[in-house]
Amino acid sequence: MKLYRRSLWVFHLNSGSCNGCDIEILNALAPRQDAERLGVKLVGSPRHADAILFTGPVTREALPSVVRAIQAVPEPKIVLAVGACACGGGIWHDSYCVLGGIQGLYRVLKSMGVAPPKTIYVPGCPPKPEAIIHGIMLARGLAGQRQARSEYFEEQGPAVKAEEDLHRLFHKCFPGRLPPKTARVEWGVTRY
Amino acid sequence: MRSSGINQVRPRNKYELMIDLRRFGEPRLRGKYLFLSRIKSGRLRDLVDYLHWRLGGYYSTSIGVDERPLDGYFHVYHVFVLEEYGVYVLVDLIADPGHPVVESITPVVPAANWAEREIMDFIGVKFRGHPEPHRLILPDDWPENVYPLRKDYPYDDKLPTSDKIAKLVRESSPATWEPEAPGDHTVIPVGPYHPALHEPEYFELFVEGEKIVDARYKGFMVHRGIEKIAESRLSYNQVSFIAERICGICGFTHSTAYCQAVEEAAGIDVPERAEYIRSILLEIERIHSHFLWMGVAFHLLGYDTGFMIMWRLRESIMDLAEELTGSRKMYGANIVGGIRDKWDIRDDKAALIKRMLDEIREEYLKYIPKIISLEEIKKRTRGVGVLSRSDARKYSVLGPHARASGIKTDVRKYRPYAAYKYVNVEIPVLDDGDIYARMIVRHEEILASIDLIHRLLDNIPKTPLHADTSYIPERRHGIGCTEAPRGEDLHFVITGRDNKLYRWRPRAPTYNNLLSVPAMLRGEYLADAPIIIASIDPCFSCTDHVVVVDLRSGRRRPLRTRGVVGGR
Amino acid sequence: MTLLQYVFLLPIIFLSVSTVSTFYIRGRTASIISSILSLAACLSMLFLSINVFLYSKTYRYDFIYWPFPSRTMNGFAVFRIRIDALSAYFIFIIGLIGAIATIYGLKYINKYSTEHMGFFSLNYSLFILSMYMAVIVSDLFWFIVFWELMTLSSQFLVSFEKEKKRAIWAGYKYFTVTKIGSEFIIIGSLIAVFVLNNFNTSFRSISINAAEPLGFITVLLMFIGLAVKAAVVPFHTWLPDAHPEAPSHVSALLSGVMIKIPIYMMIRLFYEFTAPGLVWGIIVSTIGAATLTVGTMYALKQTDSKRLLAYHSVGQIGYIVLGLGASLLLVSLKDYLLAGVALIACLYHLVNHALFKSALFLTAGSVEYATGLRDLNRLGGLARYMPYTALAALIASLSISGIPPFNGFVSKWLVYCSTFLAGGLLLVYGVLALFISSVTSASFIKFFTTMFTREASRINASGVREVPRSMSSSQLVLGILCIVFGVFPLVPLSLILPVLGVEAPHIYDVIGRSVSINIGYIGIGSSAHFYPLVIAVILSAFLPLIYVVVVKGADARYEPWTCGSLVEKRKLLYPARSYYKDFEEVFGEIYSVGDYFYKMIVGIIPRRVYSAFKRFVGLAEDPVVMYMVMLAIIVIALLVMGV
Amino acid sequence: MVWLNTLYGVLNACFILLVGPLIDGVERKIRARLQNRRGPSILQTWYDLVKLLRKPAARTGVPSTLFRLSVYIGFVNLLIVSLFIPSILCGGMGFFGDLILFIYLLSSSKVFVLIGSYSSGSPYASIGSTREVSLSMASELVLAEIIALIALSRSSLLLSNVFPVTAVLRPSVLIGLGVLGIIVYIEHSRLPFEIGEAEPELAGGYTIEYAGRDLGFILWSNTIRRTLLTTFLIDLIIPLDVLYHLVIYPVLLFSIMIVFTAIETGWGRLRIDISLKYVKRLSYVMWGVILLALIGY
Amino acid sequence: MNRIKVLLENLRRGVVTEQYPFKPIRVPERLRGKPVIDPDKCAGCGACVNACPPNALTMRDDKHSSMRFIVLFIGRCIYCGKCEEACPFGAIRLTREFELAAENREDLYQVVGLRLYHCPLCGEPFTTVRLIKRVVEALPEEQRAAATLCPRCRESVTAHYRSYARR
Repeated sequence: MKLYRRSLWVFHLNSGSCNGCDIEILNALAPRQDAERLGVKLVGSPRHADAILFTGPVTREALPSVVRAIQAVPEPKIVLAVGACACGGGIWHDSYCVLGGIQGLYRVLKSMGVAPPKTIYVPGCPPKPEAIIHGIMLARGLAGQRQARSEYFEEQGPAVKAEEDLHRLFHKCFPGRLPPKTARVEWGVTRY
Repeated sequence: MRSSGINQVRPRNKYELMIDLRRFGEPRLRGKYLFLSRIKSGRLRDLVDYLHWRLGGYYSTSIGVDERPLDGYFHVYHVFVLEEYGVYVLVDLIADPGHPVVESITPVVPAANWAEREIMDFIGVKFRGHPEPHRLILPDDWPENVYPLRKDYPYDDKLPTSDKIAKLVRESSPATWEPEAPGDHTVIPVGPYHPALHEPEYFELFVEGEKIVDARYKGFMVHRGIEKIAESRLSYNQVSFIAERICGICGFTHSTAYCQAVEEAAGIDVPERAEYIRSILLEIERIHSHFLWMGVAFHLLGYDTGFMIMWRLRESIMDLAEELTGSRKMYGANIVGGIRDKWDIRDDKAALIKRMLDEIREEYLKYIPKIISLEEIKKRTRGVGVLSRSDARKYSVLGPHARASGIKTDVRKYRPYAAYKYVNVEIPVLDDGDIYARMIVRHEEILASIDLIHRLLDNIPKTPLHADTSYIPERRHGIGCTEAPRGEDLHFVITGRDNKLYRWRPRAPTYNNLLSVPAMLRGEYLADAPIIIASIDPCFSCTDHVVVVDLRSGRRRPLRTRGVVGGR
Repeated sequence: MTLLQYVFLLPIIFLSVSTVSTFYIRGRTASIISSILSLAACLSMLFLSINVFLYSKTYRYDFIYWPFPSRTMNGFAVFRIRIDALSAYFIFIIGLIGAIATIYGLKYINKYSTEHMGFFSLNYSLFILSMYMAVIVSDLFWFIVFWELMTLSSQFLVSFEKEKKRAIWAGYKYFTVTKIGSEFIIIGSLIAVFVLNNFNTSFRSISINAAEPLGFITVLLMFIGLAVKAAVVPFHTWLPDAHPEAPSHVSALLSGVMIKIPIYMMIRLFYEFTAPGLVWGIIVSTIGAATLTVGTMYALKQTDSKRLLAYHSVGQIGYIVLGLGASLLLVSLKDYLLAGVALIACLYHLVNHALFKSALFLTAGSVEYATGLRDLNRLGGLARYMPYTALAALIASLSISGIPPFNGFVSKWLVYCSTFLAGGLLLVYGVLALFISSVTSASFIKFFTTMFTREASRINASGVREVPRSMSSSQLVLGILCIVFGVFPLVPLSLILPVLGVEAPHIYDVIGRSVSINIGYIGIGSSAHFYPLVIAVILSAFLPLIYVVVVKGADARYEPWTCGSLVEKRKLLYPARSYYKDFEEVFGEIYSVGDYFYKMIVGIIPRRVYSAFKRFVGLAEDPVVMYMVMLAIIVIALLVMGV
Repeated sequence: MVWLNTLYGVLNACFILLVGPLIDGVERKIRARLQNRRGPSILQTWYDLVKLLRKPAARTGVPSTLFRLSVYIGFVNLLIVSLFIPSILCGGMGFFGDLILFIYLLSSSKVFVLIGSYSSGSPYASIGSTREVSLSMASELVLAEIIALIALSRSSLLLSNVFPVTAVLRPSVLIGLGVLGIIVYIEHSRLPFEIGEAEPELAGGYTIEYAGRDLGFILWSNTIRRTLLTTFLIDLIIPLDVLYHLVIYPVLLFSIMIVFTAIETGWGRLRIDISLKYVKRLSYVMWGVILLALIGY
Repeated sequence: MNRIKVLLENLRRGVVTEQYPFKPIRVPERLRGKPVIDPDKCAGCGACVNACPPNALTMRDDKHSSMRFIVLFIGRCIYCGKCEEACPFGAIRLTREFELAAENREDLYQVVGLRLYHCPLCGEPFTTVRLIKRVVEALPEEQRAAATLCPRCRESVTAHYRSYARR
């Protein structure tokens, strides 16, 4: 956002996190990684805030207060989902009383008719203060994104050829007579 | 209720204790655990009274287990710690699934109030005679007879978030004519997102002018269903990672306690080098946590320079941790049976630790004596938020909070675990119980920890890093206790089949200290509320599953602290 | 010329007609008649006073009613009326506030039940008549008669709501305390007339030499009598009980005008009857400083809206008396310019106080009219339902706390100019006055914010509606007057300077020569051009900017932020009682001293008198008997003096 | 002559408007350096202000127009003060009695902002504003005593007459200046007395409900108020002529601000009742000084 | 007096802040950063999927396009290093990279798609071609043929022959 290139005031919103990430946010303000030199200041009231540092996997109990807090921040706002719990729900992403991070929250917001704000994901458990600062600079458009989706698909040709060799190898050893099909045996190892 | 008349001579050791307990039920002794099952009808409360009040043991916690797949019953274990005999007494009550009702022990031991209500929430066992049989932890709109910790309940079953929550957010109560009730003070919500508290806990302060008339702690859920996930999806070693993420500050204490519990249950003896490394990392974490607390305390007193100094020192501790374990906070070194291979502390690392610790101590001693003697720090902390020794015992507070009020409790000294067996630990104890005393206790503990690490590093033995944990027997009970930076941390484990736990329950120290906060807040200035709340160094993600009653829906009566805490 | 000459009779005619008529008519019609007639009287008073100022005329009329000349009686035989600049100034105040209060009262009175309405309207017009007569008569004896009449009628106005126990008790207390006060005046005037001026009671002839002991005693007695009525510190306890109980437009008149009449007499006493001396300057300014401190500090603690305003009346009277005392002191020190400034400050604050205090009482009354509540702890969020009342209350609150563009500031500024430069004792009083002005602003922040802002209110706000048009318009007129008097000091100063000429000619010569007519240009030796107008111009220059920035910016509406907790709104209200608790604890010495005096003096004396009075309760209840007793006293006094 | 003075006044006002946030930036830099941090750039406060002024504001509270209007009226009051206080240029729209108007406008700008914050309805804003009003009442007593002392020693209420009060070197005047220094420190709401806006306790105190443009104007008027108070202190010391004002005034202004910041980083926050007691002790000192001055020293 | 000593001490200590976004910072060699799957080494065996506590690594067999997708979602990863220990081929490794901020969720994924191997007898796709190739190469000569079958077919085939042997 151009408006926040020089100064960004940040509000810390903890929706049930283990406060590992909350301490790293404060570390970003500590002398070693002084965020104030980049114009970042932690403010106490959401009215003063431009961006929300969102941590925690949004537990069911915290939902009303979280929704009320997000609505309390005035409009041109950015949400930084800090930490594994916020980005993807962390270890307890599929627990019965957790909404699974920021995506779960946005589903509730959509059902309430509120448009989800612009979001930056900062993974890490807990993310280093430098990673948080990199996220903030990315949000303000001052730093490039070092992370990209990478996909690798094995070429079909050699794989199919290798499969035929193996089939030929098998047919070479066990020619012709094939045993009748037996009942399907359920293997014990559960796999999720 | 005291059972009088049994003027029998006190049992001298655990074997005599076992024989003595035969009058209440069938005792079975295995190592440090004395199981008491098939309690004679009507003798439960006498037993609890005998254990808790007469033998000088103290009630630790209660655990509800759904053992229907094993023996077709719900089990409720009440855990009593008898340090004198060095034994954990587990009172095992059985409730049949058809009509799950068990007699409550809260009238005798008020501290059991919450643990029993948690069992009601999660297992569905009703407690006859319980003073406040209301829901404790589960959110407001949780359906009535759905009990998450039962085996038949799928762990990832997502209940739809009812529109009630959306209404809760939008609803603004109309201004209704209500005459001003006498007790009608202004309510100042030191709420979930108050800048003084970086965790979502929630205190309601009743204020008259600038003075706090009354304070009420309303449970704010950081409940993430850890126990259910551990039972259903994670294997033994994976649970130690979720244990570490119960709390971002004292994570390693939790994973160590968990691993010790499983090792106790399975009878694995951990090689000495692993125990030494565990103790070293525990002490590093204690220093880190105390530095953090000091910084936050100075910030709340308005002295930001102190906050910056403390957190600058803390950075070097976190760099040290990063060198040793690869991550600033989540060390991830623990697996059942010892330490993971890559986390070994070889000689170059030992030299690095010593050098860094000396640097930190020298710099720390340059600042702290001056800061503590500052005039306005003294004026804002001396005599503020006082917790007398009798109150401390009444609310059974733990850790530095108790040591500042004159109670000598420390798991490292009185029930040594890991490498504390081989090293003696001296603990600072003060009597005047105000915030200043807590600050001094934590200051002393930092220095004591630094010496402790030096001594541990000097005589670290050369043994393999972890024991063989291929076979873990089924259905064994185990209790692991450690001294977290905030107090005694207790994990109860029942081992299960197929490399998975059957039941796991962590109990964190903060929920004992938490009870004393409303008592300390009463009568103080509003400006001192944040520093008083922070003085017990609350870590609410630790207490996620045992957290106090929520007031919002009429159904749940507000927790009147006076009512709950009789007890020791 | 002939008809104009008798215009001063007009108000008397109107008011006496309405008094007589309401003897017979009962109920709603009586109140309407008396309101219309007193409105007409007030307007004619206004016309009269403006007549005096513009054409600098003085009316003089002697009415002889006792034909037989006798040595002792010649003083009493003549009923002298003389309207000069000073009395015209007070007539202006009575007329202005009387008119507005009567307009306000038209609709306001319907709130009350009609069974005592006749008696109320009778007293109402009698009250205004007695004030008017007290001011224009230039005869000491007749002044006392109308003074008593004023006290009597206002007592019945105060205890109008018969069913409220407090109102009756307040009425009794008010009457007993002021009755004792008027005893002092009677004795003082007797000595003055008989001993010093051989039976000549006309103002012009009285001259008391304050140096000799007997003269000093008479002045002292007269001063004490006046001080009791002006609610000065040691005798102020009746005001905070009496004014809140009266209906709002009456209490506006009471604190706006009635407690000014003693100031009128004090000015006459100190400037005409005796030469302003150093001793009296010190005494009066000390009492003024004490009044403003005690009055305002106690006002800080109140949580009842009208009681808070009453205590502030005591405080503001302190400013006026301080101004008067300072002028006396400075005249005796021959520093005529500063003395002039002090006197102007006293008179200017007089009219200002009349304006904003009656505006405040009227707004408090309309809040009570709409919600029936006076307790600040439970009020809140009324600005949404009563915008005009809120605007008037805001303007009045800001002007009483002396915020620059409003009128309170100019008169306080004049007080400071005179006291700070005088040095010595006055400097200390000036410091106290400046500090107390910030205490006033703090307590009026509490008054305004608890009543009109902060939505989380505890009252059933849904049923509240804006007060009828006549009531809200009268409040707004007062508000506008506050602004006009603040931004253009020329208007009131042109009223005050003729007074200076009449009362203190030697001060006027000094003031007149060194400073042009609009005193705003007081520039002792430098090209000063302080002019509240300058500030107003600057403010108005920025108003378009403010309009563009504020009103235009249509922004989303938010709920107040309660840290995300779901506390119900009603519990969030920060009640009035806990506003300045810390400040009261730290600056608590004043209260402890006050409590001691309160317990010692006030507790004992009124209880004893009250019990005595209770014994005659049957008697006192019946109005006819009261008048008989009054006439008897007067006749006896006449006989004694006559013979 | 009048037009020249008005021109000087306007130039003075512009100087104070521009230099206010700059000084705040310098302060933040020094506070960071004292806490081993690199600290933001000098213009950081300007960047914040520009960002805030471009953001839309939030309407809340019952008379939401009053809630928002009071901020701007408070700002304009301070602007008026800067017109007649000689800062960079030694002239200004002075007039008789503006010494008192100076005190009144400072306190009235605070009154307006506090009325606005009260009307926002949040309990934090109410408590923050109550503390702010109590503290300003107490410090106003001491300010009144200082004004009396100045008026007594220079026997005039006109700023241009009064200003180089050091021309009259008397012990009472010197002590008065010392006490004025302390009171200016308190009126800056510096740390031991920064109670109205206590960040950790009241989440922003009386500014909790303001957002965007309103918050920008509040912060701006805070910086201007600080500069004005320091200018008043400096003008009492240096004589009123061009050279002094053009050269020595800015240097003195920045040095005083730096000294204040250094003191501020060393302090924690006092509670409201402790600070009120402290200010009351200060007022007793001033009563003694006035007595001293009255006697003749 | 102590106040001033503390400030002087701070001044003597000087500035500690690092120029992070403008100059890179020192990263310890043991730092557990972002896990990266090396596509060539990965055989799609799923051992890491089993070992990952927060289910950051998930496996999806797409029968239609007969491809097996190993999906690594960095957002949910807790950087514990269990997958690195579990992988038999050392395909997944924790790098020392920690600047992982991303604007949209898609950038946090790493997908490795491997071709599924169909059992010669019943034609059921049960594992990846690469894995079978590596297993077959590792086995001695005579057992290789049996390894190419899906577990069900292999079991019925061996049972069939074993009955012959007994007979």
